[in-house]
Amino acid sequence: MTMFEPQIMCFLCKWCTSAAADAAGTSRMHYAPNNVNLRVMCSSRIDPQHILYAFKEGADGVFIGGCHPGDCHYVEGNYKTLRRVTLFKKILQDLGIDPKRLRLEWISAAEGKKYAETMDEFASQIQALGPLQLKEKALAREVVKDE
Amino acid sequence: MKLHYYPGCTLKEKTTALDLSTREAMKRLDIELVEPADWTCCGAEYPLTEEKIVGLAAPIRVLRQVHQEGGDVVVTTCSFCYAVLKRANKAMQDDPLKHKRINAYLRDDIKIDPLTKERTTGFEDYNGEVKVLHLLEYLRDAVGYPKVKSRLKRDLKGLSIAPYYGCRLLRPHEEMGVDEPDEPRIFEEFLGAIGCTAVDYPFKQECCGSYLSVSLPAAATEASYRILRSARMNGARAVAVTCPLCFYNMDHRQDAIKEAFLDFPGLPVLFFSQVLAWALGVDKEVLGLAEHTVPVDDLFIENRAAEERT
Amino acid sequence: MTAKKTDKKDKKDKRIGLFVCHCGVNIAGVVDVEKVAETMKDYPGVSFSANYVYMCSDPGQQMIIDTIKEKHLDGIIVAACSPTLHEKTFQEAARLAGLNPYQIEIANIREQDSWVHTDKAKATKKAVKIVKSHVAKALQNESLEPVKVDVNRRALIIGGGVSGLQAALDIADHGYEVILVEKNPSIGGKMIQLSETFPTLDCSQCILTPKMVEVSRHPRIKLLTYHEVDSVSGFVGNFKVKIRKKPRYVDETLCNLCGECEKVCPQVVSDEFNMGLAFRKAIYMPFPQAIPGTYTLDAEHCLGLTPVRCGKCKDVCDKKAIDYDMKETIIEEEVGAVVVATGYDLYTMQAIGEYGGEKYEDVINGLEFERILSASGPTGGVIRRPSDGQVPKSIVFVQCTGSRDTEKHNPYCSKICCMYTAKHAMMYRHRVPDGQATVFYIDVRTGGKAFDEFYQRTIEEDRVLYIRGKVSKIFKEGDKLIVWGVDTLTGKKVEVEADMVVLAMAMVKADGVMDLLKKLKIATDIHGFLAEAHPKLRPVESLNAGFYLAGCAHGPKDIPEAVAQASAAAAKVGDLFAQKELSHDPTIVPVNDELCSGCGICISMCPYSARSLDLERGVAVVNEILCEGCGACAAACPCGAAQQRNQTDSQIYSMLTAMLGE
Amino acid sequence: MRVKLKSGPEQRKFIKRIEELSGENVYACYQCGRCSAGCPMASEMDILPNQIIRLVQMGLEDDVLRSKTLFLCASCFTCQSRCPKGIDLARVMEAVRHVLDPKGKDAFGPDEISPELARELPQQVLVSIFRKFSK
Repeated sequence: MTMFEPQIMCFLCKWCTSAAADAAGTSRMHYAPNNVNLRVMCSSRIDPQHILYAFKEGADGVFIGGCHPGDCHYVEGNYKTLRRVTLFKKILQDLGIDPKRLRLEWISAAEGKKYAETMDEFASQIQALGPLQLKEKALAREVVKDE
Repeated sequence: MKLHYYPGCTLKEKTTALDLSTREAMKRLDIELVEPADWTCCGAEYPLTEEKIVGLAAPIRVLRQVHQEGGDVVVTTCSFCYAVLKRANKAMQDDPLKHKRINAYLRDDIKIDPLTKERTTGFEDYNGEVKVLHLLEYLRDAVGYPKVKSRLKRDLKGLSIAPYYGCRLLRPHEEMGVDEPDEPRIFEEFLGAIGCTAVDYPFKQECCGSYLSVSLPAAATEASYRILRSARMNGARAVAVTCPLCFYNMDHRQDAIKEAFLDFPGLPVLFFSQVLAWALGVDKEVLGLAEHTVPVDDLFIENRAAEERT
Repeated sequence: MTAKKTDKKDKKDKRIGLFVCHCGVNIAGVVDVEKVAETMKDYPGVSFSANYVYMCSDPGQQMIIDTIKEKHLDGIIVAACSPTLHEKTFQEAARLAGLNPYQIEIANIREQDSWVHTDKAKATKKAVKIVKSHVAKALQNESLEPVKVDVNRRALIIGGGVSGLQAALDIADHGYEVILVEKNPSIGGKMIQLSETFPTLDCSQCILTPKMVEVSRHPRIKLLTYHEVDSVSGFVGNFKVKIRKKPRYVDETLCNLCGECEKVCPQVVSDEFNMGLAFRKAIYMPFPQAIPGTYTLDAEHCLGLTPVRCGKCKDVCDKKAIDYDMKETIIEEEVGAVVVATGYDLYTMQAIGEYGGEKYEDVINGLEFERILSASGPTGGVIRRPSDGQVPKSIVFVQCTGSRDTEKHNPYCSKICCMYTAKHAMMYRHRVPDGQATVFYIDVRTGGKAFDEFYQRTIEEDRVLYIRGKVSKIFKEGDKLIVWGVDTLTGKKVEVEADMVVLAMAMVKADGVMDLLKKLKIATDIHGFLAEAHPKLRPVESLNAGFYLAGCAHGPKDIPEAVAQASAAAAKVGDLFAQKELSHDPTIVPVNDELCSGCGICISMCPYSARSLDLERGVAVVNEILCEGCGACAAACPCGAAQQRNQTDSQIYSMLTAMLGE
Repeated sequence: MRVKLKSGPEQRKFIKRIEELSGENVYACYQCGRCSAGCPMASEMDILPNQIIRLVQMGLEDDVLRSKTLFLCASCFTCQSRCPKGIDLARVMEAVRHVLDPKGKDAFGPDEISPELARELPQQVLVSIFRKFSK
């Protein structure tokens, strides 16, 4: 039996966390290759619908990376993200998707190490949770059926 | 009209002057003071640690009784009672844990009807419904100074009195909220409204030594001396207080003060309610003047204006 | 002003080219680049797929250019290093081949793939996913042109203190026109009220008046004193300003400062310049070096602006400069940038009742003491206390008055009080050698050039007693002020008798300008000081494009800092004005009128006030110059009417499908 | 003698207890001393009010518990009303009194008041002082 390899969808803000992902690369820090990244200008660009869609399309975990509070390139976008994610975790719970499958972290451009460690940690967390079950996916599909 | 009034233990036993003069004064303002049935001591100290909250049971029991009797306001004169009742009441409004625990204690309280001796129990929760006001606050906010002025019978013009706030009336400001803790005006405005001259002096909200009066009398003597001296230096003929303990420290202790501080010639101490009652025309016999250590007779003269002129 | 969109092809017809870079072994050592190129060959939309050892090299770029031309590509993906490194390079190459730079996508398969993974198969698989997602995006990319707008190369400076003056001079010296608006009768601000300045003790007036004169004579500076900015509308590069001219009742071009009017004026009022420690007439000159040099009639205190009531000043004015019929007028100006240098106020002493500042004449604030120290002040520089004019034999200075108090006053450090208190104590000891100077402090902060040496000198040479503790109460007993404090170093509660007390009051926002700031929609912090666009990297720009910050309006600072910030703001204005036209990234978030319900949610999301509601049409509208393209509104829009250009929801969904869908 | 500061959980235990009981953040104090400057009883104290907080911050439990200051606080709240950091020091004092050995001697008990004095004193002061200073 092959080990379950989770798929992790990462939404990274251009200014901090994507830069941190680059920094991890520059420093050749190795981490599990379970993630794929989508770079946005600001974490506040991420609509909860995007997260749900990622789950629907097969992501077992969704990661959002933004700038530390107070450091947002767009003043306070990360606070908006925090509010949305906090609320959305409750909704995920109601949808039967474990809210632990969604993770928000503040990782600055200087924190390549934190990025690499977080990727490993999140991958093993999701691995422990197991694949997002079809039933869960079906639920998610229902919610975004018109997409 | 009827108004709930919580005298507190000291006023019933030792400091009847404050109680009597308050009742007489309020009668002149057409207000009959009613005590809540079956009241107990408030506990004198508001419990300051999170674990000693059982001390809230007594004051809340009193307030619940007022609420059950249909009262929405209770007035006090003693600053200690005022502080405990007001802070306990606020805790019932703001602190869900205290609310829960105290109501749990008091739910099984037993009430005995004084006539039928019937026992009832199973009380409803008290949620801080009653408004706790100091009489000074009640006069300012509910009665209003214009009404007080319209009832004045004696002219106190030229009588310089130093208002003494002490500690409990004003602080902690966040909970008491009567007036600014460092530049209070309520007492001055009250004295002004009844025709006196309020003396401004820097010690009006300094501590008189409070309960250290018992454990460390010398400290209370010195603290009280500083207040009296400052009031005198600024031209006061007397100090007016609201609290029986301040009164004790500044009046009953005055022999000790004079002994310890030879430069101090003495200064009368009055209750604010005595001055109010006098201004409203109450006879001086019912003001409890005999309770004073420092003679105050000189201050209660019928034709004060004429007297001052000579 | 809108972005030009060209060659809008349906995504089905788009021809995408893929170039996979080996980066030597950097990528190829882990990712099987040939396999990636091979796999992608038949991927929908991909018309060309190749790999090359160094895409960023000249031959690599040439290959891109040639292929775009040969294969008539509508978009390209370069799978290589992070876009922060070579996005511009490849955009330029594409541009040379005639392709719009917004049709270029960089797939990062180095920093975010080959460098961080070791498993070749997995890394290759991941590279394919990354590339696929960019193809999905590229198919829907629009060609965009930067948004362009003209710049009006004139600057408005609000505030004529040292910061405003410096900014005005710098911008004017860059060769641009400046309009300087000051609400008081003269420029000079707070600095002109100061006596000596720390740590060099040079006279404040002596160093500031030359600047004031220079401003008044500069051919490119239009000086408007006794004027107030009423409103600013428009956007960066194109502001319209309304300025209210307050009637001075004296024609400044005629007044020759003979002073006869002042002599006959019967109205004596408190003198603001001297902090109420002296008097002036209702017709007055704020101080002898005032600029412009003219009298001003203060209508509030004048007996009545009619000869029937008084008219004495008008009678004696030979130049016929006094005109009681002057009216308030509104002037309109057009500018491209605004420097806000509106200064600060001192925290009111009334707020701290226990210090008696309102009650006792001899409890004064630092600025009042500056006037007492000043040679041009009410006492001619002799230190005398306000109540009876006696020379105080003991002065207590109280630092942190109203500062660093999270509970009742201001939580922040006012920054300059440590230094000016040291200066006050030193000046006092110099002028009253037998006087006792006592300073109560919590911490002494002397982080500035030659600051600590100055502070040490105050203690060592001028023998000022510093007591570490905060004062609890100040009151009067007889003739003396009694200060109750503590020395936390010895654990002694102390009492000091003083003839005068100087309170180092906190610096706070200038109340008089808060309405203006609100009208200008300039962001402020929770204390009412101007907020900078970024605390580290954009410290002199406002969040609102085209507004720049200078001086204490932005927060407590000393003179050199205020001047440095003013010069920095001026340099930033210069940057703006040096551009032929403003160009702005077009990847903003426009509104689709047909979908917009006018709910206004996007407006509340925007930190730049770029969005507003068109009430007539009931839809949101976007100022494309102000929009920075963060996308917060797009995520919040319930109708999908707000879509970020080249990062639409549809593009994001396609990318997700491409990456995750097996 | 040099005082050796405790470290780790041991050091935090006392502070934690005081903070739990008082509901105040002891570390908010930046030692300006304003409480001591205005305290009406400070002249009688062996350790000033601000120093009590300092000792709590440092975890020097014994020094705090030994101090006479605990029984000189009149709970007049002058310190509370002026503290720039909003700490209610009267609560901290009460919390420290609370952690004193429950089996120890009363700091001030009923035996110390003569019957004559008891007759003269207002009731409130007796209730007050026993609530504050006895177990």
